[in-house]
Amino acid sequence: MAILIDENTRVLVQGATGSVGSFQTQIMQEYGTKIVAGVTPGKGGRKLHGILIYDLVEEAVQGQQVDAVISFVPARFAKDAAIEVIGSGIRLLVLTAEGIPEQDVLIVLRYAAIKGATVLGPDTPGVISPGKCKLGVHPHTMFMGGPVGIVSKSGSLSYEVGRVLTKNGVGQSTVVGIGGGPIWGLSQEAVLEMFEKDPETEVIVLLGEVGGRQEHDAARFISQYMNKPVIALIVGRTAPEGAQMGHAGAIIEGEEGTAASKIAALEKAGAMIAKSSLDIPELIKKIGA
Amino acid sequence: MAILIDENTRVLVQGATGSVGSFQTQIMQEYGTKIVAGVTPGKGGRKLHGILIYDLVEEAVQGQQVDAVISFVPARFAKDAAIEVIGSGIRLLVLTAEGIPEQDVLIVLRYAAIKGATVLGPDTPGVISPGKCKLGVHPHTMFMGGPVGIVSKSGSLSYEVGRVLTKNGVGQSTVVGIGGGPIWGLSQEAVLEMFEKDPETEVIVLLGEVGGRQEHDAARFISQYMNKPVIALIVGRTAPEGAQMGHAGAIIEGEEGTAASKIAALEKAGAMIAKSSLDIPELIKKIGA
Amino acid sequence: MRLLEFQAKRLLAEKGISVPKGVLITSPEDLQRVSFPTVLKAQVPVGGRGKAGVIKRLEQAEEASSVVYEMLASTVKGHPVEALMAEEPVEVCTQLYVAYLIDKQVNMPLLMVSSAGGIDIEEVAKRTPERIIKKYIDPAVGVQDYAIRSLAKALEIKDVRAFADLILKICAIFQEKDATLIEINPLALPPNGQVALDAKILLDDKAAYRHQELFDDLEAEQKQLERRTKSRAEELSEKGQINYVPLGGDIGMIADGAGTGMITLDMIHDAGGKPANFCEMGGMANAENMQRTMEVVLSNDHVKVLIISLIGGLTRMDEMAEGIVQYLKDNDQSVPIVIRMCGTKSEAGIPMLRESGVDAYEDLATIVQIAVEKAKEL
Amino acid sequence: MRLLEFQAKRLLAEKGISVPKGVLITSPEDLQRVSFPTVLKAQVPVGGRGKAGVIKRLEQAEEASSVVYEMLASTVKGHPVEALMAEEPVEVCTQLYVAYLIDKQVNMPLLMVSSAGGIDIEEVAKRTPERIIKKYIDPAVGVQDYAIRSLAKALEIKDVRAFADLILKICAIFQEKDATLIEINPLALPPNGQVALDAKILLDDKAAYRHQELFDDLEAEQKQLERRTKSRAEELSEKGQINYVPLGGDIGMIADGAGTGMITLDMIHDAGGKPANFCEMGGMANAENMQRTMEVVLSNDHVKVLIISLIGGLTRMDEMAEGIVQYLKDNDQSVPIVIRMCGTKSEAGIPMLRESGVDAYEDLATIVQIAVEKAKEL
Repeated sequence: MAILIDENTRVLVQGATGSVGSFQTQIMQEYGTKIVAGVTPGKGGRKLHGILIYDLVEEAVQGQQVDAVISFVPARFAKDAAIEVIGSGIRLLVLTAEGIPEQDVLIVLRYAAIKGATVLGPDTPGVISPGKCKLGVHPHTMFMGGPVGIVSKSGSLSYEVGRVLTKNGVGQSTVVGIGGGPIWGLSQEAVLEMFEKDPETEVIVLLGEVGGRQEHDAARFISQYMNKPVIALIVGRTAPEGAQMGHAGAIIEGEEGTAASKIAALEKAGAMIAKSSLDIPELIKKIGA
Repeated sequence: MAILIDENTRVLVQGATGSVGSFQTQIMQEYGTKIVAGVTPGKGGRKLHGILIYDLVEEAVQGQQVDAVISFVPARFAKDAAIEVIGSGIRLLVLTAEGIPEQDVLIVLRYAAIKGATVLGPDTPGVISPGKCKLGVHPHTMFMGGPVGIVSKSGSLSYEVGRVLTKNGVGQSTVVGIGGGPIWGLSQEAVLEMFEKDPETEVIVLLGEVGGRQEHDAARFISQYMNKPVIALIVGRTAPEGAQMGHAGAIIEGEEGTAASKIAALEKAGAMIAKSSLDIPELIKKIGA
Repeated sequence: MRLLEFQAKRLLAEKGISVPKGVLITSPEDLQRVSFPTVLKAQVPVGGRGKAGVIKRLEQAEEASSVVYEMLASTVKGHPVEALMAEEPVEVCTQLYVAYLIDKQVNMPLLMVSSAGGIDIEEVAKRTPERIIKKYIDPAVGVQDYAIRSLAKALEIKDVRAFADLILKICAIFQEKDATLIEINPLALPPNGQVALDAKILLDDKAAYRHQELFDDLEAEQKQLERRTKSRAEELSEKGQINYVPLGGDIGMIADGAGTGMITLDMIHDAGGKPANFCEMGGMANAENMQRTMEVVLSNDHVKVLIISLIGGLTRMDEMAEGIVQYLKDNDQSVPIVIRMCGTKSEAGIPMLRESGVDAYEDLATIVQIAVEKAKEL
Repeated sequence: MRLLEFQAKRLLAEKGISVPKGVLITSPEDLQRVSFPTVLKAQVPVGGRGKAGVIKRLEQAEEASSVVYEMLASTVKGHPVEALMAEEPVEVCTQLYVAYLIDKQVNMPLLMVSSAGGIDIEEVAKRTPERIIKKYIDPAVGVQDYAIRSLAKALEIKDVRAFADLILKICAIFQEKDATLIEINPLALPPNGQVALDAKILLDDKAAYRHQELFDDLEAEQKQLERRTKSRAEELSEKGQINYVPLGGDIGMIADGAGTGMITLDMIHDAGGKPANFCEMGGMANAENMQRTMEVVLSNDHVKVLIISLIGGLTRMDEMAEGIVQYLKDNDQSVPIVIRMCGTKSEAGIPMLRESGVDAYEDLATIVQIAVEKAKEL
């Protein structure tokens, strides 16, 4: 399998009946994702794109296997919904909501750690394993199967890179958006570790941005534990110091937050540095993957 | 090794400088228990019976291995002290205090579960592996090494039985007091499982009492999973219904709480039933252990 | 500590949970403040009041006085009725059962509800356990909205917000006051909104120090309603200093542990004797407490022989011996005392006893036999 | 939301944490309520005020008026000083640093203290990190006494009870108000007891709905102290509807994601162009918001070309196209617009654009090149 998901992953959609949830559910289904049920409190018993909607997760998991949940539940209700998923024993939760209060996110992540569940996000586009399974909102025509693993804070940046790779005939094993932050469930480092172990992944593209310290952790991991080649692109190189560019994670935090320090650390760790998405296909060809 | 502890177990005493803690520390040392440090807030730097006292557990574990803690901390401060131990990564905590508020006990046990620590108690005399290690307050001259594992709610009842066995030349592998309840960390069932796996234990003596439902869980476990012979003694047979006899655990709770229902369940599960401690040596001889 | 119904309802009302309007009645004069129809409910700390006939609806004031007299003269399961609540009747459509408690098998707080609330809930639990719905609340994250929605759905509750509000308030009281049980049974549903018709609350005595004022007030209130004076044993028991249970026989019993105490009773019984009491000193065992305990047990005139069954672990036998010797010195004592002493510091304790002329045995079976024989002789 | 110093101290004081007595000064007249000596402190939402010279001790009333005038006319790191606090001086023996925050590397709340409090704490952290002491607080059990005792010991604090009380209060404020940072630096120690001499509090905007009144009041207060009117872009940014950062160049930029926005800026820069702004619509991207965003970005007269860089995932390109078309219909627009559109529903969006005469490209490099060339031409 690819990392996190594959063609057998059985998916529950939480918040399936809202306008975004409903639209994305249909697209995921069309892509081939095995969506087995939906949950929206108060809408139990309805059908949506042929799947049954339940009021509660405990009802949806009764009598059927559920491997992963993608949640389109709005930020205000996201904590309760996430704890409901984790408490039910499901092992993977993709949390798309943006704007969940930070203390809520902390509690969700602590509970996930206690119960051994993996949370992707919040504020994530999700994860796609091209041709196998899509658990997210990606514009999937920009992706195709192949040997490159992508991990990105930014959803849109992963689309940019996927698009360029695919146009150049380079496919992807799994594309993971860890989310816009400022708090992350699965980290860049954790995803790198999965890719390192994944037999279907030969090269990893790490997409970072100005702000936060994750890229430094990633650099440490690369230098200490990784054998597979890593190509890194850090955007926001030209952002003025102190500017907050979108993701809350992109606040400049001391020296470790600057793009320059991240690029330096990753380069020192042995990663190849791309200046823009356009450089990446060529770098991959150089590696010979 | 025996279960839970053995001759190599390195022990920290929490609340070591109080009158009970100090007295019992000395006795445990004399017995041969490897006591490596003590902790009492505000008393850091002193020495007691040759061991160094620290203010904090984090100081005591620095630079030395600690396998287990026995806590003589009074009930009011027991929760904080227990969380301190569990948070420091120590895997076994013997909680002797009686009268810890129930919600405090719940939090301690939940945290222990999260961190993978084992809590014996509260309100427990501890555990003794005769001739190897004593992590408790047992009158140890009543015990000697041998093939019988004892698990008991009541400390004093385990002494009664140990005394009779030893007098009859039958030794014990490990004697575990799970505590007076009404809330227990390690359960009878969990201790039975350990004894079943322990090569040094050939027969198990289960000492229960009126009240609570643990003995029914134990009976289910015996009938489903145990190959070793179990002898059960349930005291409080002659207690009038509704009377609370000491341990809060000994409140009659519906039909499952009565001694009669427990005896019936254990007998059905294949345990031999003793009417008093005096019967036990003979039952063991019958088994031929 | 078990609260009386009106105390429990007051705790609920303070948090904003609806309860019927009520007046506390300790004499027929209090009826002046009551409007009719009304429901009179005996305030005793036991269940089964409906079946015991101490909950009565009165339509008018006329016969009220004599009913109050009668109820105040009655006794329920050994508890004399000292006070009544006169409550406004509430129209009941549906009766729910709602409880929050600690489940000691899994060591988690538990929300437990049923749509079959009312006096038969125990029967429901036995015969149709599927009608009792449970939700464990992980203390690591607390009670969550989805758990409440799940219960509301099972109960077919329309106004989920109001129900959630109620549940969150119950959980808050539970935590803030160190309760071990909060039970509302029945909880009446609309047209009257949610009203707690009856309530049972147990507070954790072990946490009393965190709520001293509340505990003191509740206890004072309960005492004031009890005309009967308590025995010394009951008082000491309530303070947690000894654990004394009267049993009606003639052999007094003191133990330094619950287990050893219970096996001693079983052995007395098996040998044909009749225990006068169960009494253990638990973790509080010291010389002073031993003295006080002997005082209490021997204040029972029916006691012909006293067994003291000691097997020291945490308890020190030198301290026990000191207490026994001191008691014998201070009291002109005629009841024969049979002592078993072994364990921690018994090598010091036994000589102390011998020095003051008291014998001590090591074997439990021996003292039980001696005591039972003596009791038969006397 | 970053609170001004006096707002932060008010939150602390409401919980019972000691702060110096102070008077808010917005004009020299307010000095009448001030007793001397006093310490004047500019109320601006940035650090480094001491070094910027906007914290001044005044011994007497004489020169006070002119100092106040001067300070109110000054600007700190781009923030005009609109208000001062005049505080009673506090005798300082020891200055501690105390902070409670969310550590986003380990996803746990963190208590962080140092005995080297004061304006140089960042230097301390850099040069002698061992002087910064950290304790993670597991949300599953909350802050425990032993953690506080550990910190108190490291700080050589004598009155551990008072320190524990302070820490527990800070943690309570943090949780109750959805703070993301509470920092007291310095915390002055006896002889004056513990006094929070300076305080910084960040509240979580994402949790504003849980504390609407508090947030509204704090915001109104901050607005009242700002004479300068805000731009439309700032207003929309504050409401979280767009994320707009002015950058001073001449190429306007709108993106539907932060990452795609940043790479667009980097590419403009690498191609020799100068971005006028960063602007992304985030999760709020819909037709209406696109219209409003174009309005904001184009209200900057320096913009010669506008790049719209769209790569729809969650964002739907049909909705984006609708917004762009509507904007062009409603406005007499002369600035050339270069659009990149691909992704979700672009098969619907691109024809909509073409229909109203706007071209759309698929390639980011292409539009960057076109825009940079156009900007140079114009």
